Amino acid sequence: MPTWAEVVFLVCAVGFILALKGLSGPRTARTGNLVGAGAAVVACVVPFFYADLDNVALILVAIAVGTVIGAVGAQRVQMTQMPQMVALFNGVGGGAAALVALLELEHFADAAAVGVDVDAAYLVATAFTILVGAVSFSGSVITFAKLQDLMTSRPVVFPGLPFAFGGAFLAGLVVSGVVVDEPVMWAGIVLAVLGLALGVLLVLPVGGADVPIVISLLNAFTGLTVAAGGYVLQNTVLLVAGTLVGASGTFLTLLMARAMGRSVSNILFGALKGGSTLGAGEASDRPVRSAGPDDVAILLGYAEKVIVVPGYGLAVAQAQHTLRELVEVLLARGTEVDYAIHPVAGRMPGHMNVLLAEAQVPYEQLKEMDDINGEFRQTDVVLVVGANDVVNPAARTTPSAPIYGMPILDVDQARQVVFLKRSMRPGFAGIENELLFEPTTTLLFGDAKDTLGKLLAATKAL
Amino acid sequence: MPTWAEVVFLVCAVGFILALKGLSGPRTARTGNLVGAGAAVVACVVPFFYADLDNVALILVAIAVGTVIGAVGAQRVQMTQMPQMVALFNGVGGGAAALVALLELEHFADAAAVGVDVDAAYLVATAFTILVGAVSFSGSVITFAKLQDLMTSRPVVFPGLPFAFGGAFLAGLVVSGVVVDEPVMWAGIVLAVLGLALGVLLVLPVGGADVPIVISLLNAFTGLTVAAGGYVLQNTVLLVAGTLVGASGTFLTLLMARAMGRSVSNILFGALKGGSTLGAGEASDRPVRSAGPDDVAILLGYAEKVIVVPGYGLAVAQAQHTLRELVEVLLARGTEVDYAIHPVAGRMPGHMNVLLAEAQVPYEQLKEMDDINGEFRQTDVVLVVGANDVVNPAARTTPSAPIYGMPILDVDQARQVVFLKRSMRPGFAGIENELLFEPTTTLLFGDAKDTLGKLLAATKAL
Amino acid sequence: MSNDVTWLTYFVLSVFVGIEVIAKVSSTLHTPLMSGANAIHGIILLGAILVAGDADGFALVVALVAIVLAAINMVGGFVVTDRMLQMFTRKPAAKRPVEGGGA
Amino acid sequence: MSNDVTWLTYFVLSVFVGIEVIAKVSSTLHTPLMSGANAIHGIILLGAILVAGDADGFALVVALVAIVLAAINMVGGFVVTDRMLQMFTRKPAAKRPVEGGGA
Ligand SMILES: NC(=O)c1ccc[n+]([C@@H]2O[C@H](COP(=O)([O-])OP(=O)(O)OC[C@H]3O[C@@H](n4cnc5c(N)ncnc54)[C@H](OP(=O)(O)O)[C@@H]3O)[C@@H](O)[C@H]2O)c1
Ligand SMILES: NC(=O)c1ccc[n+]([C@@H]2O[C@H](COP(=O)([O-])OP(=O)(O)OC[C@H]3O[C@@H](n4cnc5c(N)ncnc54)[C@H](OP(=O)(O)O)[C@@H]3O)[C@@H](O)[C@H]2O)c1
Repeated sequence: MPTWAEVVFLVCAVGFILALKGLSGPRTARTGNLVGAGAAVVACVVPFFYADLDNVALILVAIAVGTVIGAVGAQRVQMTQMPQMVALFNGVGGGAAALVALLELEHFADAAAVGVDVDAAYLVATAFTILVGAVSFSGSVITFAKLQDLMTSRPVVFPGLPFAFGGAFLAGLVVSGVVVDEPVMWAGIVLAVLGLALGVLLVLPVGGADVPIVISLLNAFTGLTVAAGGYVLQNTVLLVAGTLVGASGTFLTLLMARAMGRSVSNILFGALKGGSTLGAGEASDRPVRSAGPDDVAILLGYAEKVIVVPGYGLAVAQAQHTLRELVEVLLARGTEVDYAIHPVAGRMPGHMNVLLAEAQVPYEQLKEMDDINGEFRQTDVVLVVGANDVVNPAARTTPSAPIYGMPILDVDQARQVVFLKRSMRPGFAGIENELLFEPTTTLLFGDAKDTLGKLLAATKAL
Repeated sequence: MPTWAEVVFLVCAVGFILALKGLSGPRTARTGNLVGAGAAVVACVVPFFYADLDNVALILVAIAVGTVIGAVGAQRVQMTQMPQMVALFNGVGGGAAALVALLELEHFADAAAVGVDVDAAYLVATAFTILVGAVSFSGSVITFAKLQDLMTSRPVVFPGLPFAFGGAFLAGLVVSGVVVDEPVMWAGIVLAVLGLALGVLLVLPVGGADVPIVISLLNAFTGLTVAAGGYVLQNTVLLVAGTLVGASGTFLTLLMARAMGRSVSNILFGALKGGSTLGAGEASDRPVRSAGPDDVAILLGYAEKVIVVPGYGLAVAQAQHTLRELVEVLLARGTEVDYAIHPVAGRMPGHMNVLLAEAQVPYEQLKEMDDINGEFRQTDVVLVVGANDVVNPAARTTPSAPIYGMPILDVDQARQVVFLKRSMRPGFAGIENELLFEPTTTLLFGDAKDTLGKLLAATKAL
Repeated sequence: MSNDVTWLTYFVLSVFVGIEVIAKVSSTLHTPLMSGANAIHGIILLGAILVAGDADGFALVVALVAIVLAAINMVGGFVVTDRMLQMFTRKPAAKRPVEGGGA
Repeated sequence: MSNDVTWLTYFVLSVFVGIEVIAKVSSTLHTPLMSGANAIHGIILLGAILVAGDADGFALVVALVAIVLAAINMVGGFVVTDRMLQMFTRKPAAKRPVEGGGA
């Protein structure tokens, strides 16, 4: 490789570092992403100038096909389907890494056949890439299927699952040993198949709501396979970029799990141990106070300060536009209204920000948990739209609750709380919310889109 | 170099990374320092096992001598003399790097004499290390002299200084060019001499109070010379450790300057441009309200909540122990007393924490600026002991003031303010403090140790 | 120095950079950050190009499939991240011709 | 890959690590951090040992001087930093037999 190409690759690696740095700050995030894209493009153009590539035309066609599919897919996808899209992109990346490693294994096999001694470290890296790349591919596909409702999003557990998983894992190690001992193609292919099986078995027992964490984990896996691939190809930019993603992805997975008050091992293996990772959905029959849209509209009409707490149910009902309209009517009447955004409201981090931004809610109306928690005390009415766990005081009071210790929105300190939900069923964590039974709480039953529409009409008519 | 040694060196480099990481958090700082020390010891032991070293006995003696001098010096120094000690240690490090580079240059000269072609990049790095190492050495020595009062701590400027500096700088570049063109010893020695001159010229115009910033900058310089030396010696741990120090030191210098509301170029070259870097020391003759120790004691006696603001004058007067005693008497009387610590009170960052911790003030009584600023409004008496700039409201109100924009302690919001100082002279920034002329302000003139002693006696007698 | 230690050094340093650089991210940005990191590992496209340039027969077909997949990862990843981030940074465009005022 | 680019890569990655790792330091720790970093560059002692092991005559004298200086830097630096930090972390020992109570 000529020195200029090495230097350009180093510059691209720096570009990826700056991209990650940018992506972790709200003001620099978009620029960061563009810097990353620029670095990626430059890095991919470089080999055409120094490497003596065959099949250039075919390569360019393949790139074009992939670019079109990727760009169109990314443009078409709805905001609410982002997680599964990211999962899919991650999966194909892992698949590509596994395929590249298989082709490298073929080279090594050819070299070994003519008596060349292949460095064991390369073979270890190759086996790792094949196995883990395949895990990432099939795991991401299952993830996609769960989120896209192509299969049940509940944890899928069958009796022999732990043994199947353990067996496949051991087999993977053994076959990797075979590859390292002597590079042979059949072993590589067996390894890929084992990886596919492992990926499926890993993701099946994870509940739909925990899937974002698993996507992040598989993302880190793919990063590591790319790094290992970079080592095999002796290419710095692949190694550095892959390692960056592997390290930051692993760390990010931990951060995400912590924000939800869960541990990663609990998410992955909780269902196997019997502790379900998805809410049980038991409905209570204790008495509550429910009201109709007109009553709630009057409540809102008299309030001076209202805070809206959006949650998963808002996304399910696709009611964000109706909600925005309701808030605009209230604002026009002179009421002070803010949205309180809990970091893990919904089913992916930042879900509510994305959803409400898409519905054209002005950014200044979105308040983060820590900034708004002090204000509930002076709030007349809190409108909880399809949220539950993120306002459940059990997180503070009940040490046995699965969400115990998770920071929550202090909705219970407001003068009045109105819940918009369909039934008495609990949320993701599967535990009852005492707040529903408080005397200051009113329930407005029904699908959020529906009830918000009625509420909007009633408020306009006030 | 055997692979095991390379791996050990890599582990040591990681140790230095962890050391810096640890040092930047209050809870992990001490462990971080120990990890760094451990890594350094291991790295220095390694060559005895793999390199075929001559002169082992002499080397060990030299290490022992340096260790004893360093350890005894570090143990003996008083807390208030820390900055000059750090400067001295930094200087000898820079000197060592320059000497090592000179010896490498000799090798290169020998090689070139027998016709070996020496890589120009090595020669660039060697010249850099000689020049900058010498700058760091002599600059640190002048710094030491200023802080230790071996010379005036005021900026020293003479008419031709900018030209002398510029000339020496250009000469340094030219001679570096000579070295790179052909490695010859005389050029290396000239380079070292030029570096020494540059270091002196660089630090002379800096006022005593800005010296900590310059120490930090020279520290970063030394780090970079060590990195360059590591490149020449092809030793990873030197390169990584030196680069870490160079990068973090540069960044830290900027952070320090920002905390003082100054720019680095203003600190280095401010005196040359005429804008003094040290307070002019003009005393005002507008009327103020002054009082005796007994009056102030009564004020304190009636107060329910007192905040003490220590500053540079406390360190000068060495009155920290007397202050602690006074506070203890007040606490015993049931008064609520806290210390408000401004980040750049005194003459080095963290100066007040160190000074008061040494005087055995419990850590919980030290409140950081952001935590206590809200409390001044409810405070009966603020006792400002030898501080001035850090409570000067001009930082908020006067855009032309040199401290404009620096965050300050909101002392002006308290019911009563008592200043302990010797005269009406301003502080480091050289600007008048309007707060001194406020009706709520009382001045207690005199050396802080003296007046605090009287105040203590009067308070006990209440 | 030995080649493998060189690569190990790159790896170790990159691990630190990767972790430290994102250590301060706010939870709001978790999803876009994940998505952006996802796009970055699409750089495996470079690896796929390199092997495709040196393959023939069935291996070439496999390599071309790898290129397509990697390009989807890379291009789709960056585009989808940009779309997400557009939602976060619409502050200036937030002034819409509706009656709602700022809170 | 070429040797010089390898070293450049180490350098660049280390710059990022150096900056990011201390980016969150509070101003109270500025001085100890500076002092600790100062001690770390005392690792030039290793370089001085390496050249001294290969020198004779006047060069050896110079190398030994470099060793002494570097050892002062390294040992003194770590000791003085530790002394500073002792002052910061005396929380448990803060209970002294004096009448003063907590604030
Ligand atoms: N954000 C993330 O990254 C993330 C990722 C994974 C898991 N989680 C977890 O998800 C939970 C998020 O809390 P959350 O408060 O947003 O949600 P939640 O606790 O799951 O509650 C959602 C509520 O919405 C209601 N709902 C569902 N569909 C509705 C519809 N069409 N109309 C009206 N209401 C509807 C449900 O009650 P009904 O069925 O009675 O209507 C339910 O009470 C947390 O436990 C969090 O840890 C978050
Ligand atoms: N901490 C750092 O890292 C650092 C580094 C460099 C510069 N600085 C700068 O230093 C300043 C620090 O502010 P500061 O408020 O602590 O100090 P200051 O503004 O310099 O004021 C010190 C005051 O102490 C008085 N004083 C001096 N000796 C005294 C004695 N023996 N007894 C009683 N009073 C005495 C002086 O007045 P009299 O002469 O009338 O007594 C003076 O008003 C800031 O401008 C900061 O930017 C800080």
